[in-house]
Amino acid sequence: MTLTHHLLLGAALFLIGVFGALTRRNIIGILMSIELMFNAANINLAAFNHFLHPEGVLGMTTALFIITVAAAEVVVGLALVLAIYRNCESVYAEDFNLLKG
Amino acid sequence: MNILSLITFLPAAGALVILALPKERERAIQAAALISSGLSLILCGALYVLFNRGTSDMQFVERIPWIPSLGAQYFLGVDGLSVPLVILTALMSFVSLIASLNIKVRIKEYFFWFLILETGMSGVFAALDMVLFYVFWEITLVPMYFLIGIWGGPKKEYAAIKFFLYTLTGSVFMLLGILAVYFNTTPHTFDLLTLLQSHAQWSSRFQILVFIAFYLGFAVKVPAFPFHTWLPLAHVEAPTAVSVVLAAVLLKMGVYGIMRISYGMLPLGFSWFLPILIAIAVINIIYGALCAMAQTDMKKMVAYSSINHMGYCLLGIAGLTATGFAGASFEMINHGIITGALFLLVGVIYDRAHTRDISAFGGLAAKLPVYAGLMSLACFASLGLPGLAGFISEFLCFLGAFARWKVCTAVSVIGILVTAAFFLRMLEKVFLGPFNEKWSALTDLDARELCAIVPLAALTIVLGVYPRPALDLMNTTLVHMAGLFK
Amino acid sequence: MTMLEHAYLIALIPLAASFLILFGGKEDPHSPLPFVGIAAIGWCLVESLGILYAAISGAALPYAQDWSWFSFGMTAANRPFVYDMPIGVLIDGPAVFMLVVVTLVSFLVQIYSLSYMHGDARFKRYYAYLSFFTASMLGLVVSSNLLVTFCCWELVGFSSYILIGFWFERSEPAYAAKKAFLTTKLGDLGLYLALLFIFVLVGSFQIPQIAQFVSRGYMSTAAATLIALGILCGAAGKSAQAPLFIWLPDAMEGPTPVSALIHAATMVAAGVYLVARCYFIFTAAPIAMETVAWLGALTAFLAATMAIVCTDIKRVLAFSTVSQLGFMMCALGAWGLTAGLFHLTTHAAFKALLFLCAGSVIHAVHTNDMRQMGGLSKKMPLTFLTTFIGTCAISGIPLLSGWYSKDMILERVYEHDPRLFIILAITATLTAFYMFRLLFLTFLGTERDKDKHAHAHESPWPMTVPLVVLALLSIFAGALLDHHHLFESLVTGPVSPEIPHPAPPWLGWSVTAAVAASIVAAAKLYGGPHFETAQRLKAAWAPLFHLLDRRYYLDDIFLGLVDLGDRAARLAFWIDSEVIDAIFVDGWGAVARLAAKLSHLFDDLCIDRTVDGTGGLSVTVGGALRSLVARGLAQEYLMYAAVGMSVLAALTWFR
Amino acid sequence: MIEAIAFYTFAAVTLIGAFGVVTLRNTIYSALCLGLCLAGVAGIFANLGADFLFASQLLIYVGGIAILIVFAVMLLGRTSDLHLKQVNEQWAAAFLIGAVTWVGLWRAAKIFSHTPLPIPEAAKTTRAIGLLMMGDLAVPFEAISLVLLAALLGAVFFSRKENP
Repeated sequence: MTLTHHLLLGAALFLIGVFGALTRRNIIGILMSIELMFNAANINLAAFNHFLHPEGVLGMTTALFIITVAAAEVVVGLALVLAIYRNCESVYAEDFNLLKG
Repeated sequence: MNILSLITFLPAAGALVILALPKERERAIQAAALISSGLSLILCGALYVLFNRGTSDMQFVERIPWIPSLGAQYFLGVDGLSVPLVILTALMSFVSLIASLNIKVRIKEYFFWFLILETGMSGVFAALDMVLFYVFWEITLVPMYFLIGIWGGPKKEYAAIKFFLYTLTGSVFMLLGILAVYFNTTPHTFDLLTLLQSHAQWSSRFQILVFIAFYLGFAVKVPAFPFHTWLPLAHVEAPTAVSVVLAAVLLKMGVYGIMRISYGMLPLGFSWFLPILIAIAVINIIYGALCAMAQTDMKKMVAYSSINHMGYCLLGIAGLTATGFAGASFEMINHGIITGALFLLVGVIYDRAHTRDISAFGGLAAKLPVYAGLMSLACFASLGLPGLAGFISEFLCFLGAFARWKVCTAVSVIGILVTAAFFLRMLEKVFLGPFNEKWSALTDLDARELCAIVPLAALTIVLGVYPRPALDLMNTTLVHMAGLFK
Repeated sequence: MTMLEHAYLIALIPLAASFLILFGGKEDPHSPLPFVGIAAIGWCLVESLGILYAAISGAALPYAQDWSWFSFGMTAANRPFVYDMPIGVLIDGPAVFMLVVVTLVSFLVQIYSLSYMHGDARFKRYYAYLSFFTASMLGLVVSSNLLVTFCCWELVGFSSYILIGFWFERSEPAYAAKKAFLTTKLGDLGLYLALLFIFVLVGSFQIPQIAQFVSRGYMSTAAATLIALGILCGAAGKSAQAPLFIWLPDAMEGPTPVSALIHAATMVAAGVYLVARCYFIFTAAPIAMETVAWLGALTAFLAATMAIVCTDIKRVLAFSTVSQLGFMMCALGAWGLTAGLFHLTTHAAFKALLFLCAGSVIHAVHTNDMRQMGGLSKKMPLTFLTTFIGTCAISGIPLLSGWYSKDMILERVYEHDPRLFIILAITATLTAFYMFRLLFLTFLGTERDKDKHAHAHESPWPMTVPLVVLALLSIFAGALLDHHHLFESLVTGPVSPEIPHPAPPWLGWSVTAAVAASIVAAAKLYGGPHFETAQRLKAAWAPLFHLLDRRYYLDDIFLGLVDLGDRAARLAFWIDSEVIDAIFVDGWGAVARLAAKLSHLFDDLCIDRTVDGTGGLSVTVGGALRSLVARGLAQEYLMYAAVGMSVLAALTWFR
Repeated sequence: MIEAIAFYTFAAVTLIGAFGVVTLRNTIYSALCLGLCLAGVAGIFANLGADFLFASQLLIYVGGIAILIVFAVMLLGRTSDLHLKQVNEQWAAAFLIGAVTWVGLWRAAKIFSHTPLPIPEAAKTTRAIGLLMMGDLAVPFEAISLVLLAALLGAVFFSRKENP
């Protein structure tokens, strides 16, 4: 197994995440897709660490930080979804156009 | 944590406590301020007792690496030049805090800034590292800006911004000077004591340039002609207690800087500048006195008299003798005490009458005997009546300068006469003559005001009759300083 | 000997009394505190007499004792060290007599004031001030250190300030107090510089050390002259010599006992005393000596002429004081230390007497104007008698004290320079004239103001007893002190190097004859009820009278100087606020603002147009695009980002 | 050899899970697929010798986040939604973008194709990570903890009942 394999796995996972984020109507679905992208990044980090700097652990540690940030993100995201749902009775992204200037 | 750090940072600790207190609890805020500043003053008493008068070395030294990559240290220490000023700072801050108890608006912020100011001022006198010195120097600036700008008189914003810009401009030049000496010493260092020893490696031209940079920084603070115009304005607009601290301590930072850094570090630059310095001293003395004479506002008059008195300090320094240094150092202490008292007293009458116009009063001595007595005492001390604090120091300044500059000193003696003239005229117009019935509702001093003023008045008399306690603190150091350069 | 050893107490005890009176107890007409002051000064009197006795009975003089006061750094010969400033007492012959004079007059004046100031709202404070004055005056007398002398010198000036302005509710005393302080301060500047010079040269303020320095010839004549002239400046200010005497007549606004004590007997004599104390410097500087002599003579003459036209009883006495001080100065300048100090001593007695008599009169009639008096001799016989004695004494009637001292001075001055003698002789004649004029106008003739005359009465005993004591002294002091050459044996001055004009024996008697003639003239002019002759003379010499009345316009010159100072002050402030502040400070601000404006203009016209143009374009384009692509949907925006990402990824194809 | 098998197995699990997440109509199945996918990633980590990361991935992601999402879905899920389309109309464009990017990334990843897999060591990384976090990365570590705290507070704030 080479680094390329892992990178391609990461790329595939990332692109699936992107696809999901772009297409899912459900906000929770979008959140889940974003989690997929995080994991893709983590795979890349772990792989770089393993193949390029086997003596160090910096990549893994960074991955840990990402996991933490992801956890924070998902918590806040879900709280927001709950709040939105409570107000608008909807979980579909296209129902919200607050960003329209 | 040795005694100097405690003296310096106790007020800052008090400021943090005040920050934590809710702003409705005014009594607690005032108590916290008084206690922290009072503790600092008590420690200064200990400092006075423990200080070894027999050596010119730095004492109570505390040295901790601070920013190792720059070589900046947390380096405190005092010698005979700075220890009286540290004590003066604590004393005058405490007195000013007592006088500030009548502040009615935004008490929390006021005391917070005041205590930060005290920390900055003590730090300037105790710091022996250029970076630390500069930091403390700048720390004094910000609280002063707010204290004048928020609690000041009608033109407070203008006065505050003028004060700020003036001093900031000065300190920018000072920063340039600090960096210049840093990069021109091998090894690079901010250590003041090392820098004081390293003038041998600097050329004359370099010393002159650096001297000018430092001088600009200090001259604004002194304030030396022609950089003095911020002072009357700031004094007039500042609240009473801030005027007290401004005159009593902040001006001394400039003179201290000139004695410690300009003189000690850059002898060639100093000797090059000496003729100009003596001219500035003479101008300060006579011109300041004349300007004071033209005033109708008591506070502005006292402010200009500060310019006059700082001229005495510069004169003493320019004499380059131990006598002149003793005079200048002692004059700093005395001017702090006397002018502090004067500002407090002017503040008292302003609180009651809401005017400071000299010609608005008349015959107040009959109605306010205690006030009139204390005011006369302060005025006579300021005009140099023997037996009161101002005389000895003034005399030593003249004595120190006379050996080198006979004609200049003889000319500047006129300043004494003019000083006497405007103070006596003020006393006559305000306190003597027929009583102006308009002021029949005025009351004499209350307990708070007495608490603030009487200690200063007592010190004025004690130091005037028996100046040994103050002079003995500085003698060894100043003699050492005077012997540095031939 | 113990009296001498504790001589320092002589200054400290009144000082302590002064503070005790000032801070102890409330203002109260029945307060016992004034007696503290009297007791203190009484003790000092006893001590002074003890010292005098010790001196007469042969104690070693001068007696000196020093303590350490404070120390400061000093640089001498490029070598810095810590100098210890001593403070101490130095009792020599002049000091002994000065001590007795000061304590005696103070004591009597304090007793006199018990009655004179009775009922005043600030009775207690008055005594505190008096004690403070006495303390500083005694300090001046005994101090061995010229710096301490100068301190006390200033403090007596300060006491004079607060005592002249004692009735500060009226504006005249307040103004007079300020004028007195500032005028003497003007003279003090010279003294200040002299002190600086002395210390720079000698390195000490101790009088014995300076004397040694001079006597060994280390001090050049030029330096000695400068120093002596500086000291003379101070002395001229305090002792009211020309042209600085203008403050003394105004100082009469103070309470009369104060005038007697400060402005007649003691403080104004301090200048003479100081010159005597530093006599060794003067004798080393011939030019300074001549200046002293001529200044004294000039002052004596000018003041005497002014006294002739004055109608205020106290001002006549004030001018008389100035004139007599001129006598003393002149004597000192003519190498007559003994004569000058002798006159100082006797003058203190009869001038204090005269002032206290004037006070008694004023107390009775409540006016200073002699034109409203007259015929008081019947109402106040004792006052009249004592005034008469004082007048005779000052005029130099033989065998009274003034005769001895004035004779001595005239003789000494003649020996030095006959021209000075002529001036002084004329002055002595004038003295007798105006003093008897005063006597006639006040006590003899008709009562010109019936109302005031009716209310007049003899003063109570606390006022008359001092009068009697001083009158006795005025009669006998001269004879006593001249007895066996007592005064000369204690106060010996240096002898003039040469005596060009030996005094003829008829000298004294000729002056006495002139004095007698002037008394007759005064009787002729002012003895009658209407003074027609005097009025005619006045009309005939109107310009001269006007000149004398305006005090030779010296007051106007003084006011002109003050005005000049004010103008200078206003000019300085104008420069400060309109030039330095406006140009250097606010000017920079204006320049900076102008620069800011210019750059803002540039911004507006050039850069901003471009920016605005770009902005406007993007707004237009954006507006068009927005309706197309921006519908506010999050995923749509995400899509654009993803397109960007894919474009970036596609770039790798071309690598 | 065994590594290769493990890699392909885990990769397959991951990709299948991910595919499920983005395509399944029922959100609850999507969430479960997410769990599966995350577990696969954990396996990849284990295969790379990152033991602590593996444990963290299992504990936090699989055990925490995935479960949280399942709960959220169950809280919000409405059975009526099952008839609705779960994918919007830009799916074609998204697919195109994905394809283009994939080619680009593939070309980029080939740079590393010659790097062989070193012999996996049995080294434990936990200690090293701990030292790193308490040492050089102490400040980021503290910052992250603050972020977590802020997230916690934010979550509580947003989900309060009375919040508008």
